[in-house]
Amino acid sequence: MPDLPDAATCYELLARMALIRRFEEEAGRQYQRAKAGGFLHLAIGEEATIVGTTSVMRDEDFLIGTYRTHGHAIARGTDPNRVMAELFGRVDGTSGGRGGSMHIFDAENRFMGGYGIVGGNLPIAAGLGLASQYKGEDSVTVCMFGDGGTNTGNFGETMNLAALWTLPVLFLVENNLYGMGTAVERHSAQTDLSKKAEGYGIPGTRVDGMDVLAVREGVAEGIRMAREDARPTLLEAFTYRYRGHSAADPEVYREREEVEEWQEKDPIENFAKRCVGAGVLGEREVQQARDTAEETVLAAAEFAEASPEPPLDTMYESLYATTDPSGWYAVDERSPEPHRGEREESMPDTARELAEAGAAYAGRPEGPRPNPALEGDAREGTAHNVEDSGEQAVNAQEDEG
Amino acid sequence: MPDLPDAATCYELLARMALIRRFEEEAGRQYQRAKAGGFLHLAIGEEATIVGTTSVMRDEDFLIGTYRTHGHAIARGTDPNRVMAELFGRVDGTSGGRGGSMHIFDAENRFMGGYGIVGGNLPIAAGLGLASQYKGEDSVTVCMFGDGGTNTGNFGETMNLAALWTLPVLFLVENNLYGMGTAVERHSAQTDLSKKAEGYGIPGTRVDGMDVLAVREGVAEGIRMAREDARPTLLEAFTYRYRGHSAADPEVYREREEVEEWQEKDPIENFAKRCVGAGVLGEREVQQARDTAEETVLAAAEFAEASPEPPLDTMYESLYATTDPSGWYAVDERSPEPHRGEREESMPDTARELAEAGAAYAGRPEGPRPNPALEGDAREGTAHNVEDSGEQAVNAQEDEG
Amino acid sequence: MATLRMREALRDAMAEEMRRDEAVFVMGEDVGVFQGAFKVTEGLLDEFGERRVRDTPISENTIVGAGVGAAMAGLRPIVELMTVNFSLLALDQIVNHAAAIPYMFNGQAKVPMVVRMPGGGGHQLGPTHSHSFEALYLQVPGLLVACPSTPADGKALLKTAIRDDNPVIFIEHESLYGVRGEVPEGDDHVLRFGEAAVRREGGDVTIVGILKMAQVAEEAARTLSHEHGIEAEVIDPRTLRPLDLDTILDSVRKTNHAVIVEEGWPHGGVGANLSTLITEQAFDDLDAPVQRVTGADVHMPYSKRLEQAAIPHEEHVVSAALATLEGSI
Amino acid sequence: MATLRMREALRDAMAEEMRRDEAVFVMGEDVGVFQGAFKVTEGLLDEFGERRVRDTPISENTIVGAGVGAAMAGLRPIVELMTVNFSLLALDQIVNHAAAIPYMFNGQAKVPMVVRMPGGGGHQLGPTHSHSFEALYLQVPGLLVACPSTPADGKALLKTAIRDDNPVIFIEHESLYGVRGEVPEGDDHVLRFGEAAVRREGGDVTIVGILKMAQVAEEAARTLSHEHGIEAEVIDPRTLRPLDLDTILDSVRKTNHAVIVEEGWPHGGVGANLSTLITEQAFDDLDAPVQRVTGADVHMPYSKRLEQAAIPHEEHVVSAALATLEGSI
Ligand SMILES: Cc1ncc(C[n+]2csc(CCOP(=O)(O)OP(=O)(O)O)c2C)c(N)n1
Ligand SMILES: Cc1ncc(C[n+]2csc(CCOP(=O)(O)OP(=O)(O)O)c2C)c(N)n1
Ligand SMILES: [Mg+2]
Ligand SMILES: [Mg+2]
Repeated sequence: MPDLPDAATCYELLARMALIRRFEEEAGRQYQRAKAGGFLHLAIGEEATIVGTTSVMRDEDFLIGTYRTHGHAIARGTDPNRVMAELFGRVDGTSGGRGGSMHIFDAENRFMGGYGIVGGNLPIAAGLGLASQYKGEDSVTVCMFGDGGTNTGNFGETMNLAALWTLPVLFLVENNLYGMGTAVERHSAQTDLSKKAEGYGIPGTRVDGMDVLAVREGVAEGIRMAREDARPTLLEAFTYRYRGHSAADPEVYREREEVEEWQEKDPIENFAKRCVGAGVLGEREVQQARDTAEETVLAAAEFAEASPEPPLDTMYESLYATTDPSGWYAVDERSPEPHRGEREESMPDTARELAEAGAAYAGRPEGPRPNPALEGDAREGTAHNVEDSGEQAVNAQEDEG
Repeated sequence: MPDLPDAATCYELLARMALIRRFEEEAGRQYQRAKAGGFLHLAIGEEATIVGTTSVMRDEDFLIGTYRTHGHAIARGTDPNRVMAELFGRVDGTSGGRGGSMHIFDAENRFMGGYGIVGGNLPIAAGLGLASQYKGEDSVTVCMFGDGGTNTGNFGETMNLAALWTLPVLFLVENNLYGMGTAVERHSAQTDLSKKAEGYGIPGTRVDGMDVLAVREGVAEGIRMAREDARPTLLEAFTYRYRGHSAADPEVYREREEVEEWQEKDPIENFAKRCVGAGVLGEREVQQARDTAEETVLAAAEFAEASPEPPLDTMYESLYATTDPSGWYAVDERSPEPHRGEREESMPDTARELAEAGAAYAGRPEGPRPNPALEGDAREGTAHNVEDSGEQAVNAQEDEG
Repeated sequence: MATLRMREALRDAMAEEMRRDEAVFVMGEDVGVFQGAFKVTEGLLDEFGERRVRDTPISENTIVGAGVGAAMAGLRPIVELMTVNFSLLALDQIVNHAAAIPYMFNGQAKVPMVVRMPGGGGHQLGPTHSHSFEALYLQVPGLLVACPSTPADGKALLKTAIRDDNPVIFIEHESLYGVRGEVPEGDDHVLRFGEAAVRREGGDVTIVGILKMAQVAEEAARTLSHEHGIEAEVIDPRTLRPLDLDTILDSVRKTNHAVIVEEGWPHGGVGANLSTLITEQAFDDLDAPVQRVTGADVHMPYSKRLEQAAIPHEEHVVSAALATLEGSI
Repeated sequence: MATLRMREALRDAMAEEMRRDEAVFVMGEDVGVFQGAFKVTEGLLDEFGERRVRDTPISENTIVGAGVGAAMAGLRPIVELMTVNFSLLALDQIVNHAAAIPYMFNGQAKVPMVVRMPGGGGHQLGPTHSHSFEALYLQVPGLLVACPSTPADGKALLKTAIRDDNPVIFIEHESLYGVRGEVPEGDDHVLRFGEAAVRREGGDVTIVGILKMAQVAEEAARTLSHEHGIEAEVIDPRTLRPLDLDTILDSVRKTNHAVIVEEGWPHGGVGANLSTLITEQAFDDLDAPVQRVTGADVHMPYSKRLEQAAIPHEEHVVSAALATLEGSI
């Protein structure tokens, strides 16, 4: 077990983890209130892996992840207000409400997304690494992805390219034992995922992803190898998501006991205990970390609530970066507009009603949000999933149908 | 070095290799005569890998390969007449002239193609293996692909799936040291390709692909593991293509000396010498193998020449398998026919002229085929490649342009 | 007749065909233990076991490719891609393999495979998770393309697809899974591909809609009738390959006006294809150009207002119909 | 003016831009040592070295994705996919990443990448190697799509593409690489996207053709003039996104007849899209439905006769023009 660092560092690690935990809980609650829509993938339980990683990255390093990255952005320094506003789909969101939970992005803090396609971030990470190498900069890219992501074609292709070109990238598998409802041993023949890229010339190691210090150590070494030796490596962090895959997962694929077992390893509880036990932090400071998290997150929810919805006439903004000074049209605006909903005054009532109600209610704007069941993040009576936030819409229509 | 088998087997191995060699030479010649078109990828030099493999397969086993598989089909039992007719694009071709050199197929002999997309055959091999397993049949699939193919996303995905589902498939890398003009060490970080799937749980071994007996041994063991132990494995056979990647490759990426070095290892010469040296075959039998090959191949060229071109009104045949007895139209034939070339009488003159001349001459029907240079399979003055059989067309148009 | 949800109708289709034919099996991500991302495969694992209901790794190209190989060797795979969005990763196997193989091997091999996948927008899933790719798939020769809008059609078309010897792209709409409808009972109720459904008769304007937009078209027709005294004929082609152009043309010859509604992108969409076919075949019968209503030409925004503004609604269809009729009635 | 082949013009465009901007580099399969599968990158490795001319493994999705990442970090990659046929393997990175990223991250990231790839038929490359995918790419918002038919356009458009901050799909035609043409000299000759070229003026019928079919359209126009006394106006849109619809519409308003020629598949093709746009905008100016000439609705057969029969030729265009004019002249 790695030694505890100095008090300030311990506090910082604890505070970040607490903030992410609290942020995710609040995100789940706001999802239940239908303030956040779409899919909501929470990283509760995985905070040590996230914070351990970012805590040893430099400002100029790049971080890139998956669709479960509210915490990653926050750990990287993104304002929680803006992450929450993104979940609310508001103009002050990290992507102005365009991307949503799965597509968080923060160029300023070099959090390079947030990608909805499993494995889609791997080649992009190689490209970020290539850019650093090409420009002779010593920035490193950390690419985080799930156990399920190791089965994608991109995994093999990218491992080979990174090894061949000695790209300064650390690949980090957040092995939370499941890809959606499929346990690792049911989706990967090789269950020691750290070995999975060895055939491509990428050595791997494993760390306890529930121990923020172990993660720090492992990631620091991986970053060092990338930065100093130009050697890409693979790091597997064992972790666990306490919640379902996304907000409406009935979790038929795992036992209550397994979840409870892992809850004993709670990365925040245990780290706090250790810090206090070692006298590095006092109970008061632990409480302060929690209180600050609480305040920050409540403020974020308020901020998000107050942020306006994106105006309809911004529909086509940023679709193209028009650089030609004399300005031709990228979207041909002289073609008949077969879609007619981009002006406020012309937004049809149906659309307006559905939008007001939240997309999850498409079809039944007046209905109440079903009561939260299962740890407050799955919805009663759905017994449906996850990849199916449309479930509510669907249930609503059933009533009509 | 494995022991020599009985005389009949030795003769059979030798005769098959000689036949394939002679067939490929003739294919190259016919390509120069513009009888064969498109791309022509010859396997000259790789005969031991091909014949060693098929010689230990059962009739009910499946073989699947790449775009360099004239020899594979012949080794599997396909009539050389029909392979040559395919190269000529004639009705008696293995695919009725539809597929060409890259898409040879012979259902009867369980040669399952012939695929133009690098790596495209790997998942299909998994599916063939799955079918055997599903039906409880003990047939095995042998999937052959190039060193370059190990870099495709399909490679990783398929290795994992095969290992996970314990599919009865032997994956065989024909490592001829180059993917087109890119040497193995310039395209794969891991140059011991037999190890490349270890991370996925697929063990690998290497054999000398220039030694038909070594290949036999390696493949026999791989097939045994697939058949008896339901264990997919990876076998890497070192081999070499004496000709260019395809027929017009100037081979700027390798030295003459390297080619000559490998020519010393000629799989046919050396095997013949060994058989004669050991007294298993006589010089006369060796000559007989060559003579039979010569006859067979010349007959194949004649057969192909005599076979008719596919009639234009077969254009849409086999596009759909219509099983509905009352017969609806799969292609909507009531839509206006924006293309009007499917009836003999309506084939336009331009098309007719271009077709008569051979596609390689598109644009200059009257021009002569450039003289063969470089071992008779690259074309003078192209200094162009391979993926560019269009070069001639292009050169022709330059004259006009 | 039973009243079923779309997802149940689809599941029943699969279950019935699996009972009927041992060669039929299902594979895809989370189709088994998880019971399907959208619960369409619910219960299948229990009834048919792991051999015939196969959870796969996240490997889209290889899952489809394995389906191709299995189909070539005599099985009848139903491959579920979790959503149509991920099918881009499998497009090489779909186009260059599944669709091409029967033709390029001159009929020596068949690929009796169904690739099922849901798509469409409306649930704030954002840019990477809301695609409508019907227009992409209808382009490809060798494929059949089905896109049912009712549980009855869903069940019957899926049964046909499973029995068919061609590779079938079977596109479902995420918003339709919970929709209830009457479904004819009996194992042998199938529906021929290439037969459009006339959902509503009318003499003033022809409205063609697919998937969710078939419903939107019907709603628009009701509004047109109640509020504008206009009688629209509503047609759901149900399959885009083969396409029942005759039924559409017959209607247009009667109404002289047409509107096409789709959720996909405007450029090169289903609407553009249909509009062209109609215009080519019935130019002299058209009193006005065919009108299209499509999704906005953007990657679907997450914001619920932007998203709803990017998806066609009843009102869009009503105004398109009024626009095309302007001056004619 | 210099006389250059298309492949030389394209190479010069890359070389000039690489000299001008250190951020520009080329990567792809066999672009370096092998000098490019079609020799378009010939000489670049010698001049710019391995850092800027990068041979890659056969990993289409990852090559494009690495381009996306590099572009996001400030470089300007030119990714060569050996042929358009293999781009199906990279479609996820093209559509869900390159095209979507600027929009879904609200302009925080740009993807100034060019994906160059040749396509088309005519050289007996058979079913998997002869695709025309223009219609697939023009559908996708966020992409620009160029398809030059002359060396001058090739060079100027490629330079524009490299300087542009959007992801550009740059489709070349294998049969055009050797075609010679006059190319303006000077580093700064670029060509704005979205400006069609009127190749020939005429008042009787408008013929629109892209890539190789722009040439075929010109040949047809000559025949129409010589043999039928019909003067066709020939337009090459040069870019499909943005599309210069105005130039086409102006012409159609004058000629009242239009023919679109493309090599791709008929269903949902470039022609279907253009035909719809023209009909929607100029319905009252059309004396007859827009005619399309397209490739046959099959996977390209290898046989030279079948292949030639599956590709549009001058004669097809002439008869389509005559058909649309029937009774009008
Ligand atoms: C290419 C692709 N296929 C399928 C999906 C649907 N999907 C979303 S998350 C997920 C599971 C991923 O598991 P893992 O990589 O372990 O990450 P985790 O969710 O556990 O963090 C799947 C299958 C997707 N988004 N992209
Ligand atoms: C997916 C894909 N990318 C690129 C190509 C073009 N190509 C054809 S053969 C080839 C090299 C393949 O090398 P290897 O796998 O080693 O096989 P070999 O030709 O040496 O037998 C390439 C890049 C292709 N056909 N398919
Ligand atoms: Mg996981
Ligand atoms: Mg090779």
